[in-house]
Amino acid sequence: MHVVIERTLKNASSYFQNFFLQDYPTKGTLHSIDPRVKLLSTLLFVILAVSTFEPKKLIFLLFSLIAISAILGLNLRRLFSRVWLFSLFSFVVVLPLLLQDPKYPFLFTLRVLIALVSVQMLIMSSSFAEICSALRSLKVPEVFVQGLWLAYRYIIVVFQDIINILLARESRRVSKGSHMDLWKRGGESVGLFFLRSIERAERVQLAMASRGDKIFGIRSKFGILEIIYIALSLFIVLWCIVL
Amino acid sequence: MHIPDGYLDLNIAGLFLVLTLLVLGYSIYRLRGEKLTSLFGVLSAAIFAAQMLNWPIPGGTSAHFVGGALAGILLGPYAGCLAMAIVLTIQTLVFNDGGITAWGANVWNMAIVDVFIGYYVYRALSGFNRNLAAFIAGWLGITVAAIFAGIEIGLSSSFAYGLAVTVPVMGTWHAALGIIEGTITAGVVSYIATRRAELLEKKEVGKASFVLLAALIALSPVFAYLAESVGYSEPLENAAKILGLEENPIYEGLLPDYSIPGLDPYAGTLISGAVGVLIVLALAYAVRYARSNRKNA
Amino acid sequence: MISAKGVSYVYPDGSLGIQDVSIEIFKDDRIGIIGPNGSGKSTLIFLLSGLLKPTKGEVRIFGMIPDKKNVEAIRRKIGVVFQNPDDFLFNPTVKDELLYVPRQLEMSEEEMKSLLSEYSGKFGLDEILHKPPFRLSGGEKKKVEIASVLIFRPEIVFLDEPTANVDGKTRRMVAEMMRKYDGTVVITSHELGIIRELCNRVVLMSKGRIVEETTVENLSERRLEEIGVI
Amino acid sequence: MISAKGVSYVYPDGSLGIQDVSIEIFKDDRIGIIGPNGSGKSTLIFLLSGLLKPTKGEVRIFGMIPDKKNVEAIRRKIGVVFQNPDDFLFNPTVKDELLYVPRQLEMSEEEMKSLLSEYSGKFGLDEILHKPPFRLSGGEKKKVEIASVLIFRPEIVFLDEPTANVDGKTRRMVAEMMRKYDGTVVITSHELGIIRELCNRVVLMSKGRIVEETTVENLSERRLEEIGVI
Ligand SMILES: Nc1ncnc2c1ncn2[C@@H]1O[C@H](COP(=O)(O)OP(=O)(O)OP(=O)(O)O)[C@@H](O)[C@H]1O
Ligand SMILES: Nc1ncnc2c1ncn2[C@@H]1O[C@H](COP(=O)(O)OP(=O)(O)OP(=O)(O)O)[C@@H](O)[C@H]1O
Ligand SMILES: [Mg+2]
Ligand SMILES: [Mg+2]
Repeated sequence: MHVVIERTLKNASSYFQNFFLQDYPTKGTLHSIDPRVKLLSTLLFVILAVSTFEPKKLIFLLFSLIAISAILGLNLRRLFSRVWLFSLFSFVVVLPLLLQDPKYPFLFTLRVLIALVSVQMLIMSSSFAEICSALRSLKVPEVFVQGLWLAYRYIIVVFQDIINILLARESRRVSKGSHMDLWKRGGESVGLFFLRSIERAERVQLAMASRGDKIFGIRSKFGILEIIYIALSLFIVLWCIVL
Repeated sequence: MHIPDGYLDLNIAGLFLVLTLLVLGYSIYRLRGEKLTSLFGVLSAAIFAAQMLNWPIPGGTSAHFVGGALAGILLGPYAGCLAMAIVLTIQTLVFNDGGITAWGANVWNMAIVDVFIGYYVYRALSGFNRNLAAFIAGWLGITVAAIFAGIEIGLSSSFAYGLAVTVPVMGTWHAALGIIEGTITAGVVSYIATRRAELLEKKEVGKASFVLLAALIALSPVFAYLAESVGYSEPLENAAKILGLEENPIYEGLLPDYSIPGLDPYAGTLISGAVGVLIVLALAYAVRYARSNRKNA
Repeated sequence: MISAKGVSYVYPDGSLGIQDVSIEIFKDDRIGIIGPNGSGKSTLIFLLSGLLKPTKGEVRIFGMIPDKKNVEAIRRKIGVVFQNPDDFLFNPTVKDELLYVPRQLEMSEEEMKSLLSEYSGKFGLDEILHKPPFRLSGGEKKKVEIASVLIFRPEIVFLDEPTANVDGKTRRMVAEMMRKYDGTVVITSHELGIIRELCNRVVLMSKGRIVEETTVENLSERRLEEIGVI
Repeated sequence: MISAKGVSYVYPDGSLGIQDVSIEIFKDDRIGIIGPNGSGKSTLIFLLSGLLKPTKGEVRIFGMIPDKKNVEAIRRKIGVVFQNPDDFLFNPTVKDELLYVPRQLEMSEEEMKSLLSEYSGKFGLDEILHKPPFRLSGGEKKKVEIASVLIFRPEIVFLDEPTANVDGKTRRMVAEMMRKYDGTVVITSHELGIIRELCNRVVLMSKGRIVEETTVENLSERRLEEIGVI
């Protein structure tokens, strides 16, 4: 039993860790746009999506966003793989309403889907450090951004630690153990891991102290590229209104 | 319990954003000059991981471990609230779990309601029995938070279920799940209390803040009800009306002389939609062109 | 006892661990694995001990391909000292760490007690037996790690950088124990001294491949310098 | 530049880190700290660099007692290479790791670029610049750690076991860099070779105390053996 749990845990940790770290080397056009601009236009697109139930506007939005993603260098396959689950999720939630209004579940899901795509356009084209520094330059309080950065790094470290510890347990597991053991030792292992992580984090914090923990601003690069992208976003808003 | 984009009406989302910013801002003000501890970081990471296991519930959003009460007990209400808000922000900005427009409501439920209820329940009962106090704090925190989520989506007209469905669905699911949440909360608290008791030392929090917060939390559903009853209509249509554009102007503007009989409004919409997409394409290519110029420079 | 044939390992993120490696380990061998940083020594150890599954090729341990059924039997006979003790130690106290395997083997209380006092004495751990292993100095952690592998006397021991961070006295003691060890020993180390002292066969690695297999006597300085070991 | 007077440090769980230690570090010193496992070397480094606050006694850095106001100025001048790189590396990629301090110092893009290519070239990190630092081999981690400290050229560098887990070529390169280093260098190592090569002053520690301070030439083998270093 605990072998199964450990294996599941290991797979899940690797999955999340990969999720956090992927997309670093690829650089499309969208990647080089100032993250502040991307953040704000994403917000705009999401608000558009959630403020209407009109099919024509929703379809126009969806087409536009997918076209932009494709032209500006996002991998559509990966984009889809990141949005389908949550969309399906929403569809399941409202599915019982199909009988009252057959259109509603589809339109509702479409809104959710468009919002997800908009947010993915930001996430898939910006590193978390860039997002943090964008938030900082948009006057989000420093503690908050610092906390975001701190938590983000610990999440990565904690997942790696889980993977390492599970391998270590495997290397010295010479008998299968019983279910009783799982209950007796399971809780303690979790607690111990937590404590260990805290103390490890205390050492990492020393390292951060020794190297400074200022959030560095990523230099703003406001240019023609950003201006055209803003124009593009505003055009979409306008068209959504008049359509 | 994360509310995605598209579930909330914008006026309700806006109301909770304002309330959340008020409380979060006050918490940050109270934390000024303090360094974020490593417990803060690790707890955020742990809660983040625990929240990833979530599944959809028809008539509500999703059910999962929350951890707000735990954060409140271990970090105190202000840092706990900040930690939870940070976890929720990362979930929005990395996993896209929880919507951007619903950020205010999500933080309100899981980072404010859950944390403050957890903290105060624990404080009130811990003199009596520490483990039981932590259990009740965890259970009550998640249940009430879920009820708030139910109220928010139930009041929203975008989400076609009414309060009569959403509140019971969210409430009962999480009251059941809350037993696990309570057990874990109690387990972690008692473990920490025996191994690193100094981490549990907490400063007192003033009575005035408590009363104010309790009042805000208790009144927020009323505000939400009022906001919704002011009347909700689609903002985009409103904007179009204000600009006097509701009569398919593009179609007429673009094709003024095409009064071909049989070209119905559907085709018109189709054409204007296609034109819009074409312009979007052109602009997107312009962006790409500008990028290649920047690279060469 | 262990044989690898055409084994490659690619990490989940696509990094190459080792590539097309074949090697055979016989009973009572003393093998030293040498190579510059990142040449795949630790990866090879994980593969040979059955902790990682090759992405290509085949590793047979005691003639078996490790699977769910035989894994415990294999684990009992193989000890692995990880390069970084922080990745290895997970028990609440040093004592639990040392007794982790003996307890699973259901040894008697007396046997465990005598083992504990023998190994904790040898490695000088008496004073820290009740501390959690993550609150030790770097070298103390490594000592606890080595002790908790040797304590169950595996037939094959893999030691990944056993001398990193440990003091001279402990180093001598470990070298002494390994020389007398009644079993097979595989060591990686950047300190060539210990390899020369203990091993007869030496495997040279570079960029994920085995580039040479010789005896200690035939190790050529030129070759070592060429691949960046010295 | 740094002076410690009667400094003790007790860890939160009550373990003794160091006890009643006094030492003075002068400009351009090359100091080696030697002692068996658990004798308090790493603890001493944390105290001297101002990262831990003594539980008793006083540490002055550039004449100041580190506090909130002067801490940034102090940090900029002191570099610390931790014994365990896993405690040290926390950025998403090796490149971010190397540029972590330069970015905070708001260097210009060109300057950073040239620093990056210089150090990543020297330490052979070009191929792993885009990997997350915790997915590296043990020695690669240590190399990244050393490079990301030396890259901002601190006035004082503390190196805790710089040669553990690194290959011979890197070891030579680091020794070479430290010998030519324009600043103060403090090293702990269980490998006496590097201390002999680089240092003039040597501090011997045992059980949390400094038991002797001499020059490299006067290091007595007998003494070293007595406290368990060799
Ligand atoms: N967890 C991991 N994920 C991805 N790549 C890894 C991981 N661990 C190691 N690698 C890569 O695999 C290769 C081999 O690493 P390995 O740890 O086997 O080297 P090594 O010979 O043990 O080096 P060292 O002497 O530094 O310990 C290296 O290029 C390294 O970057
Ligand atoms: N986090 C900690 N909590 C409690 N005790 C600790 C902690 N870290 C180290 N110690 C103890 O403090 C003492 C000094 O440790 P320190 O790490 O300074 O030794 P060291 O000389 O660096 O040893 P090594 O050569 O093994 O690196 C040891 O007895 C150790 O057990
Ligand atoms: Mg290795
Ligand atoms: Mg040390």
